[in-house]
Amino acid sequence: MSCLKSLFVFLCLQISLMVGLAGPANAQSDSETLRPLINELAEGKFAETERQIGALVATGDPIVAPALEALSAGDLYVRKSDGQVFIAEKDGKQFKLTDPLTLEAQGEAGRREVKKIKVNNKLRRVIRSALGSLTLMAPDPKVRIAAAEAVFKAKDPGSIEALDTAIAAEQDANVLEVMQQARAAAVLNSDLEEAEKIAAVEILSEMGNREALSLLIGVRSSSEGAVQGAAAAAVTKIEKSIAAWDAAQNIWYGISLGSVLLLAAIGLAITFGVMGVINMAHGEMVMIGAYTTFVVQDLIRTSMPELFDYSLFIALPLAFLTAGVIGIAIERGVIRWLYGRPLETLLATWGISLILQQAVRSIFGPTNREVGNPDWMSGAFELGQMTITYNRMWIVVFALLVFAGLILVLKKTPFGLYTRAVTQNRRMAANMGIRTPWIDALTFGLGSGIAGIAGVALSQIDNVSPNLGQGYIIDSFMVVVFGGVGNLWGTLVGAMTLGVVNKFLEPYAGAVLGKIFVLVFIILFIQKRPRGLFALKGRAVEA
Amino acid sequence: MTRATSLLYLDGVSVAFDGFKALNDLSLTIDPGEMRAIIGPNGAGKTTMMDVITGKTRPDSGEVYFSGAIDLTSEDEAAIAELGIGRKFQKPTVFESHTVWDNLELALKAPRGPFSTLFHVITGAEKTRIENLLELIRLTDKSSELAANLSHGQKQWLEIGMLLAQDPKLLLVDEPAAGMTDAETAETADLLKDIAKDHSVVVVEHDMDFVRSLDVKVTVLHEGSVLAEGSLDHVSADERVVEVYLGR
Amino acid sequence: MMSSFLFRAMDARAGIFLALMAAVIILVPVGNLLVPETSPFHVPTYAVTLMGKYLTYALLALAVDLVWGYCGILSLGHAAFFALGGYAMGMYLMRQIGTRGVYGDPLLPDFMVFLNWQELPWYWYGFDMFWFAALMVLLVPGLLAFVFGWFAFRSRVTGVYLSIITQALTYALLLAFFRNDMGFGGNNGLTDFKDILGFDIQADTTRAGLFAASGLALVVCFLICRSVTRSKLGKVLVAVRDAESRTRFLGYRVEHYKLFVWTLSAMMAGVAGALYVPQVGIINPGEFAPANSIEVVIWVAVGGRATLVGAVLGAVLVNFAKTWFTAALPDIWLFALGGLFVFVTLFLPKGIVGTLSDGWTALRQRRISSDFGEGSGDPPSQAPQSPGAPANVPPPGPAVSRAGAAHPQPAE
Amino acid sequence: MKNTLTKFALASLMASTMIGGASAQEDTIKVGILHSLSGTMAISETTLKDAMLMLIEEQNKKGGLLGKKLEAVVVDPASDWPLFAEKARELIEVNGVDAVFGCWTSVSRKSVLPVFEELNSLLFYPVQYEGEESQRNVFYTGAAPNQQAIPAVDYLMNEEGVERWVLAGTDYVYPRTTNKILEAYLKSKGVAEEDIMINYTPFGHSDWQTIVSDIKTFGSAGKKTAVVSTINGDANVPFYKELANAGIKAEDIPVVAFSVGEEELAGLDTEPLVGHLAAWNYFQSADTDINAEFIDAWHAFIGDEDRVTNDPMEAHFIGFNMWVEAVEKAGTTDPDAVIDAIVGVSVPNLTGGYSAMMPNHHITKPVLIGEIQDDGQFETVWETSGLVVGDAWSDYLDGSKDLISDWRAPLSCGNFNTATGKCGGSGS
Repeated sequence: MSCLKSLFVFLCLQISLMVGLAGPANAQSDSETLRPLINELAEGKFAETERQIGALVATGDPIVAPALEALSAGDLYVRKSDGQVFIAEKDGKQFKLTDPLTLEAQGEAGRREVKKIKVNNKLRRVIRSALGSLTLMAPDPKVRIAAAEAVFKAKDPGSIEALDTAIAAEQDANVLEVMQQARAAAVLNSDLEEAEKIAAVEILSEMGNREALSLLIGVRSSSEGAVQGAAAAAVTKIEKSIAAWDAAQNIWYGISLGSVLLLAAIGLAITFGVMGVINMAHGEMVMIGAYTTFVVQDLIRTSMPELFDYSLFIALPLAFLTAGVIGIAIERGVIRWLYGRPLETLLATWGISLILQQAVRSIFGPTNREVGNPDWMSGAFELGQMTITYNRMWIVVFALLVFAGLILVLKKTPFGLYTRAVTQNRRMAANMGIRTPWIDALTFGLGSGIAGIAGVALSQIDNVSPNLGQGYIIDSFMVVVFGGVGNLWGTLVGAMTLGVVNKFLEPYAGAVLGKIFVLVFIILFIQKRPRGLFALKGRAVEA
Repeated sequence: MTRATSLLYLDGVSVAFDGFKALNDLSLTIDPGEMRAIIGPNGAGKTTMMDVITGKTRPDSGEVYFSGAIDLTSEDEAAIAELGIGRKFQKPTVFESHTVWDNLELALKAPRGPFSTLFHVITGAEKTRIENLLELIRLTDKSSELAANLSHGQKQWLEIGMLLAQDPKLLLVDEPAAGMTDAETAETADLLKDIAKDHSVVVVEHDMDFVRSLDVKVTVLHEGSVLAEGSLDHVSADERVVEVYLGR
Repeated sequence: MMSSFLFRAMDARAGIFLALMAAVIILVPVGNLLVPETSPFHVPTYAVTLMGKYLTYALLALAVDLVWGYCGILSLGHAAFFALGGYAMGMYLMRQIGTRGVYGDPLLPDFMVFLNWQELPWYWYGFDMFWFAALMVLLVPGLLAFVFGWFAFRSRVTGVYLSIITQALTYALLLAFFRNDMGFGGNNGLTDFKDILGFDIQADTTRAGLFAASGLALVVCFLICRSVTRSKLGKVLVAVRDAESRTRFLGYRVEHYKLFVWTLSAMMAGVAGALYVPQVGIINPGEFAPANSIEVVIWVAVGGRATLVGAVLGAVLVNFAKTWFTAALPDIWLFALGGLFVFVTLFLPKGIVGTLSDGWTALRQRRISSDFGEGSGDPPSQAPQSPGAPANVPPPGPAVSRAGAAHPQPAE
Repeated sequence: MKNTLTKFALASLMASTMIGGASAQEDTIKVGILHSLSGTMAISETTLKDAMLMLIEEQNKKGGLLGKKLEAVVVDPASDWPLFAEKARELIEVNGVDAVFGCWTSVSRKSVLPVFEELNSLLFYPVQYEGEESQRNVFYTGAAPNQQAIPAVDYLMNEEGVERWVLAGTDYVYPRTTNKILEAYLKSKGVAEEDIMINYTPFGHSDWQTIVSDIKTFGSAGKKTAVVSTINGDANVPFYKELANAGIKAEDIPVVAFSVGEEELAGLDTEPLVGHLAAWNYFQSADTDINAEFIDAWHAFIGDEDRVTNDPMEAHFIGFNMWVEAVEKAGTTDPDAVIDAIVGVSVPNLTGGYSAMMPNHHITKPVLIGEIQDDGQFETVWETSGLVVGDAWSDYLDGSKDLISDWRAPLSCGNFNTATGKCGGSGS
């Protein structure tokens, strides 16, 4: 959408430019001849609208682009009183109207005075390809690429001419490539001669991705002779390369799932792994982090929307603090009476988790809350034939950063030293003057705080609801135990192993069976190594 | 001094934990009926040696034989205990939520399977045996007391009593005098000497006075292998032993 | 031999419990069936099924207490055995429907008909016979527990590692039973039961009968648990709980003992599940949910670990609280329940029965010592302490923080 | 000893409270609300509880029913299926309610069915479901598969020219049945086996990377592809997030969902999802006066202008009004009288027409196909010209194509077999 918006802004500029060049009189006459066509858009059903769009595009005049663009985005309205069509933008209870051709402001209208012109997927598709042909010559290379991609998807032989003109004028190599691919797609859909088509197959074969494959499979079944042969060969080639990339893709998925597991489990690796508290309220700490993100985004949305892209950076410290403080409160209030009785911590933290869930439900309501992806976490990029989504990539990076940070804190700071001292020999540490109660509280706070910042990350890919924590608690315990209690590296390796194993099983066994196999794998693995992956060895201390 | 005639025979036993060599080519032989004291500084490998003999730790290499013919490295703890090797731990380990009487009853030589214990009814002979043991370890009036409520010394004695109840051929006793008063220590020494009359006993101890009062052959361990062997006077004259004990 | 085995189960406390259970088993059905509805002593059918359900939960809690309280195996997967027993019974009840299903298929249960199954899967054969189903109620959970325990205990998986893999077990079963391809009705499970052993499952008499059966099963299992825990085997179990490796060095094969009690407990859980299903009228994979297993542990902890009466009491009490809260405070009942758990942990660390029995013992001991003076010890076999009660539990109340106390801990 | 005493006291207390409840005086008409307020389903069901409270309040403002005030009895079955049965029994036996509005999942409905049958009470079930059921005491005010799934597929086939189909669902009975029906339907329309991909995922599935990539692959076979999603509530948010980020646009591979309504979209940024579809019998965007009133009343009741309305709320609206009308017609709340009176009752729905209770206890509804908009609402792009009658037994399944349901005398049968002419399914 944001990309559409920028396109829109560009179009406005471009058109005002054109208007400026062509002179006002010309523009005036243009808009006057086009206006009836535009107003017709408001009439009839989808089939008629499609025909009317066709008529507009047939004028070949880029001045109709903003109207089409607005129609596609659902911003084109008709005024009930006189049947005039406007681009309308909601402004409180009113609509701000803009003339679709001259782009001049035309005052306001009430909610009931205008009616939206309906649009569906099919129309959007038609508009997209129409806009594509219209904007192939735009000054911004990004727009030209978008246009070429739209033409590629449309595969309309009628656009070959426009493409040829555009290709002849194109300077940018990247844009040129896309345009040629678009042209190839259109050529294969046309009745041009065989040699042209074989050349087109060649271009698509070079392109080598799923879209090309999709086209070529179509060509293979619909054509004959040499073209069919070339298409078949290209299909085989692309399929082979995609199969190889699939393995890489699976590893990536595994790492990505593993990093989610790592994030979910890493706080538990502290509270449970290091401190020995069977912390059933861990999931709720994650949930608190996610809700903190929601609150931050909500405030930003209402008061300073321009900060939205930074919302996660604001949420991170707040989530750490909120969850950490709640963690410290839980430690001081309940858990400190239970050291040395880990099973009772299970009972008490289970109770706490029920209370926290219900508290969140009472405060924020039982339904999902919307946490948006900032721009830099939306979308995907292609790496070879792999699609990597930004949010997954940043989560992997973030999980590793959190892990590294935690290792640093525990290994390199006095606090970490004290923590290790207290967990290894509480009495000795106390005798050496370490204030063990405070270390306990802070360590628990650290574990909870890290769960909180995990919640910020997980809010980007999952529901933000009171049930959020429950979904992760079992997996988190599995990861910590699988990796070996008390060993952070074990948690890292455990999470990644389980993630990758799961993702390699999933294509063969399906999601449900895959998960069952992973659980069985954990059970069997623990038989082999009853103390987890990274068990501490040594002269066994007498039990 | 051969495997065939020995009661316990260790030859070339090595154990390493994460690169640390707890036992390093240890060889040791105990004859039937013998009482042996084993001394050595912390980390000399005394407890690991016990672990190897009782099946808790598997050696990386080396041979461990009992009664000349039974390979202990292929047996587990329960089987080794059934063969007749009893072990008393450094830290007294009794069943704290059981009474003194129950502790002894559990240790008493009897079939060890779940179903035999499920339908087990205590016999008169067993009762007599327990009463005798109670007297021996001086806990008759504490017999219905929970083991948790005993003093440290009493726990040590209870554990020795449990050891005897098993009626083992070989007793491994780890620091029996630790944490005891002087009077208790002397009594413990007497008790052990008593026991040694009809059992083989291996005593691991730090307390030199205690070892002296036992008056038996002494083996000195250092860094996982035998440093010296002989009477206490003999080994205390050994320069290396002096260095190990005093040099650090 | 057998008689002494059973005789062992009896003492004053067990006697009171049994008398009370007998009264409940007789009075509730009588109050439901014979007392007219207008009478204040009439027990509504609603209460009968509800209490019947509590009794099956109590039986489940008893099973968990046997392994956790006495042997230190913290199972976070006992709901799996409960559910398997329930499914075995559910399959019998499904087969009893016969042609009365909505599609009227004489062989296939409804859910198979509308998912186009052509024939009955092999594992559904035999469940039309009650004796077979009853056998499976014991065998399926028992066998699973045996196989699982055989591997886990031999590999010496202990403490929290064991707890987590029991959780993995029940979670895996949950996912497996969710799958419609498994042929157990998927998420909907088995429901729409018509009759059991020829009796209409909705009739008041059947309900009363099921209630009495649940009570009876609870009594029988209570006696079995009592005999087991008071036998020498029971002493070995407690020894394993408190000092596992010491027990090994005495020559006991700990894994065999654990396996025995684990399998026994799983079978009891299976029976509980089998009695539960006809009373609530449905069995579905939700019963496998890991949270359910955790809840059972909580019942036991609330009532008092390592006291059999405590397990029963805890299960009844927590479930009664749940029933009451969900109706009286539907919007905020989780606060109440969660608060209850935290309160019990902090202020009644030995659970209700444990705390009461401590007070009682202390009182009695003071009286004895004042009556007889020092030295008049009881015969050893009648120790004043309940044999299984864990020693060394810190005194109630958050007054002492006991770091690394010697309290027996299965989870190290 | 004390513990046993406590227990006894407890038992007697329990018995006495139950008796006390049952004999409460009858100056109000009680309505039970059986929706989960905690646990996994609270996310969907709590809204329905609030909607019911609103409807009851409004009815009381209008003077109640039969001269008496209505009183709502709310319990929390906590997303625990056996607890649903227990709570249903409690509502009917202890609280003495005259009708119950509740349940969301199929399993909760299955769990309470025997209770309603045994105690002869009324249940109004407001959620779209898999069909294959018709029970005398239950009124199904949500959509049956023929009121949702089949029109949606028709739309995609005719309007979008879809030739290849991904049927993705959560692994439970509603998606299984719906997909079975759709598969049979698609094949009857000449879709080849290899052009249908069926995929099931566990409840609450949150890692959709593999499946979204599979969909992408499946969609790149040169034919127009669409996804028919029966993915359940919670799993939808991560699914749509993954879909949006993977760049699957509605113009390329549209997703039509049967379990995604306004409420589910409230947890999502819908900008990247514009154009994906849902099939329901009601959208909040429906442009009618009665709907505007309903939305205003809802906002006033809940005190939040941002709360949305959705299809199951409308189902409760219709169901509740039908019950009210039937009770007035019968002059009593007696279940048998209401069951007889309610068939044929017709009340306004929120999309500008009337819905009627049919003899099979399902209702007539319009079917709407909507596209997701960037404001989290749906815009209707297609609707049936008339009302569709809910079909208890699907015509596309072997086991049920001969079955019909008619609870009017003299047939009074939920599974009458037209082939054998007998009540009681296909067998014997």
